[in-house]
Amino acid sequence: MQSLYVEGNSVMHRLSPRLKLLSLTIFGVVLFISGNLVLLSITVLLTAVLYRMVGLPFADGLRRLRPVFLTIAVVALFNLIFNPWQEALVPLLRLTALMLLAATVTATTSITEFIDEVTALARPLERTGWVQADDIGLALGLVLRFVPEIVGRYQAIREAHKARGLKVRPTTLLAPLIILTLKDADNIAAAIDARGIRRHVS
Amino acid sequence: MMMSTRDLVLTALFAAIIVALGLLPPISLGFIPVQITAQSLGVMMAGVVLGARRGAIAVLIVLVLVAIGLPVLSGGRGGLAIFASPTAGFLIGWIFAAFVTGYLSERLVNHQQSALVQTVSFFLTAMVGGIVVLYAFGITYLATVAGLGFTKAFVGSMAFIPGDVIKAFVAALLGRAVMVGYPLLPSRA
Amino acid sequence: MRGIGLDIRFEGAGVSFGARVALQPLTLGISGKRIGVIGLNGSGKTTFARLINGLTKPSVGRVTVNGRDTSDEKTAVADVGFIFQSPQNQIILPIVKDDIAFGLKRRGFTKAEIEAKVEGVLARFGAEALADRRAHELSGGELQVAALCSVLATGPGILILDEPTNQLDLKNRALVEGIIAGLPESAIIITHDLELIAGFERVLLFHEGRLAADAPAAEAIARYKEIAA
Amino acid sequence: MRGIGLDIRFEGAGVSFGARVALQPLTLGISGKRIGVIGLNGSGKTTFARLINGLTKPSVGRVTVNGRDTSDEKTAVADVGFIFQSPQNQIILPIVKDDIAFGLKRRGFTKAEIEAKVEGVLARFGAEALADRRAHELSGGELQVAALCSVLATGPGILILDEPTNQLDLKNRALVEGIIAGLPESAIIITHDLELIAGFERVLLFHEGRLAADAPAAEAIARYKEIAA
Ligand SMILES: Nc1ncnc2c1ncn2[C@@H]1O[C@H](COP(=O)(O)OP(=O)(O)OP(=O)(O)O)[C@@H](O)[C@H]1O
Ligand SMILES: Nc1ncnc2c1ncn2[C@@H]1O[C@H](COP(=O)(O)OP(=O)(O)OP(=O)(O)O)[C@@H](O)[C@H]1O
Ligand SMILES: O=C(O)CCCC[C@@H]1SC[C@@H]2NC(=O)N[C@@H]21
Ligand SMILES: [Mg+2]
Ligand SMILES: [Mg+2]
Repeated sequence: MQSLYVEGNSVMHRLSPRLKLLSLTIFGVVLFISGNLVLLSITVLLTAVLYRMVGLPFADGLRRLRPVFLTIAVVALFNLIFNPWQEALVPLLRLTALMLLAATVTATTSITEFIDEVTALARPLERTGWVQADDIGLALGLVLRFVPEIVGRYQAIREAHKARGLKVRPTTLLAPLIILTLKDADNIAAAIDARGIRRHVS
Repeated sequence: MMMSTRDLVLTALFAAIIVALGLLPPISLGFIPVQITAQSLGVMMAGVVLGARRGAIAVLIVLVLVAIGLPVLSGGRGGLAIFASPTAGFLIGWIFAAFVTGYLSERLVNHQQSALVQTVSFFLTAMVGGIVVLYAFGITYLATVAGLGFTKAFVGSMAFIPGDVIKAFVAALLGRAVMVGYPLLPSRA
Repeated sequence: MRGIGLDIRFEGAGVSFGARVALQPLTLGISGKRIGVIGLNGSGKTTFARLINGLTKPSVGRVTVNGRDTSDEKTAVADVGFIFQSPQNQIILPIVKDDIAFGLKRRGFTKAEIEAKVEGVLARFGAEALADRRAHELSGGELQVAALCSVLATGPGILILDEPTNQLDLKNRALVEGIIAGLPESAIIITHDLELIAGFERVLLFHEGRLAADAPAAEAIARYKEIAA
Repeated sequence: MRGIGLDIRFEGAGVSFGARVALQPLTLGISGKRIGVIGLNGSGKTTFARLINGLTKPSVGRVTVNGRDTSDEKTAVADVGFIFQSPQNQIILPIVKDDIAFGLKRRGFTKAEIEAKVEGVLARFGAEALADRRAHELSGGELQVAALCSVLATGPGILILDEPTNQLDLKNRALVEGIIAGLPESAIIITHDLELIAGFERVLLFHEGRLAADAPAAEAIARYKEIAA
């Protein structure tokens, strides 16, 4: 699975992940305070410049934004039909600016940095006794490892249908897929415990 | 109430199932900026199979993967920018959808019931969690943050109902099959 | 058809996945009651077997079963029963007897006929006790038997078994060996367990996607040991 | 600790799951370099092994490793490395070298120390090429080696291998056999592949949850064959 991180050494790359995430959150809130069109336009321009600095080739940069931008644009079109144009433009500008800054943070922060950050954020929660911060990295790693395995098993079960001349239906396909996968979970959990990876949990 | 290793693995596995369902291409409706996706079936399944707490955590893991820039949503989408899209309300709602579906399943369904009662109950829980609760989040966000207004957001979202009813049905059959075939699942309250 | 087997022909049939050649083009006829298939991991054994029931289509050439091209079939060839390398992936429904019945339902039998067939095939292996068991609780040997029942219930003319003695103890291995010896159906057996095919008159040895030997067991096994050394 | 093994004692230790007795109470001391464990499917071999590292707690009696009761440990015993019956379930992270490093991170080593350890253990098996491979793409033999590396990296005093030659071809089987022979660590090997333990001085035979023999290989195997007949 290819992450959306882009290697580079821009200002945004060098900022600490914590600062970036914090700024993004504050930015998301502040954006909704003002409905001033000029102010919002300038914000979009600034975030666009920031996104350009990431170092993605222009076309790639656009291609990444397309799915999200399309949905934002569709909303704006709707608004345009039913509302005065100013009311359509405000959410368009807001969400576009947010999208640009978010995409910039994503492109300049590696998966490892993110996981370390999420782990650090969860560390204080350990005192509640509900989470173990290190489990976050473990859980994310497990997901990435399971996806290809589930896809492989899905194919195996499809073929089992075919080999027996049966039609492939979602229900008869999903049931064995989930049951077999759950069964694996027990073995994998035992393997994790056997390697003493989560020392302090019983 | 620290999670056991087994629970941790179960939630990760279901998160992986939701990600894998994203490999099916999404269908765009055109008239509403939200696509039809098989991943919301995974959300209902997580609730029905894992129950409230673990189901919600499985969905949360998927959203963390999105946030850290992995293309795990249908159509290979990901990254923080997703949370700026008009569909973000549905995404956040997924957590509560799985939780409510799971919560109701834990209370409504047990091993003593007949197959029909189990299946129908699972269907109802998936409808309440995966449709009523989920749409409340999705529509509110569309209406306010995306500025679409309640009426349009509501009417537009009705386009998903047929698909989502089918998903609830599939989730119900699955929940029942897992109950028969994998009784090792921890007993529910 | 039962007991006679089928007339299987490979006519220059080969398989590539992208740039990787899994099976070099091969011309070969298969008939007879017992055929063994051996070779290193990744040598092309499973690919060869999958061509026969049409699960994999040849990239070049063609494979026919009783004169019909397997590429023309929409689904797998009905006359060829296939036991997969991992039988746990093969059981589709959670309860054994439901799984056996499942393959029959779609073939238009009545309820009574299906019940009779399910009981019949279980009785054939003395495995009546498995009927109501949960598939995921079965031991390796029991799984293998359940998978065999599900496949044989539909009455295929030939059976392909991909590593049927995996993970089995001496007793279950002997059971499966006995089952194979007693099958009236023709069978193709892929295995790393060389004793299982030691007496066979015809054993195919694959090496790096090529048919490296087509000979009686002793000769093919000797060649295999050279290759593995 | 390495190369000496541990002092393992079973003191009337038995395991039941509900009404089903998986292992009858057993009193036994284990030391020495190589111990084989054989028996039918379901005879209690895996349960016996899981008692040693505390993955399963005894229902009666106790098991101690170097004098410490395994029931007191919150998680598995660190000094006991365990290779599971299905190695594909054992690799936890997607990339081999990350998986090996993972077990070390939580033990408080520095980044540099971890890197050195990962390289060291891969080099030990001449498996440097595996470092960057994706776990799900590995062949059976490679998986087995990767699982071994992950476990040995943490430096256990004794290693338990549950059916390590499953699904391997002659060549990969020889590889694993060679690795076992060369381990400086003590090892307990559970297997249906009797040749693998043929030379061992001590082999435990389980039957229906009971220790049926504790003898040199030839004797234990002979008893096993009687039981399986
Ligand atoms: N779907 C696929 N895509 C890409 N490569 C494949 C695919 N299926 C098989 N191969 C490759 O083709 C070659 C032959 O595979 P095959 O499964 O036939 O081997 P095998 O002899 O059955 O091995 P084993 O003893 O391990 O079961 C291998 O190199 C394998 O990696
Ligand atoms: N968690 C469990 N719950 C219920 N029964 C169990 C559990 N684990 C093992 N058993 C039962 O305990 C008995 C011994 O199992 P064990 O796994 O130790 O056998 P084994 O000798 O390793 O068999 P195999 O050769 O098939 O691996 C079996 O009857 C098994 O079904
Ligand atoms: O961005 C995404 O991929 C997720 C959007 C959420 C889609 C919602 S979930 C409920 C409803 N049913 C669907 O099929 N799609 C929407
Ligand atoms: Mg194969
Ligand atoms: Mg075992």
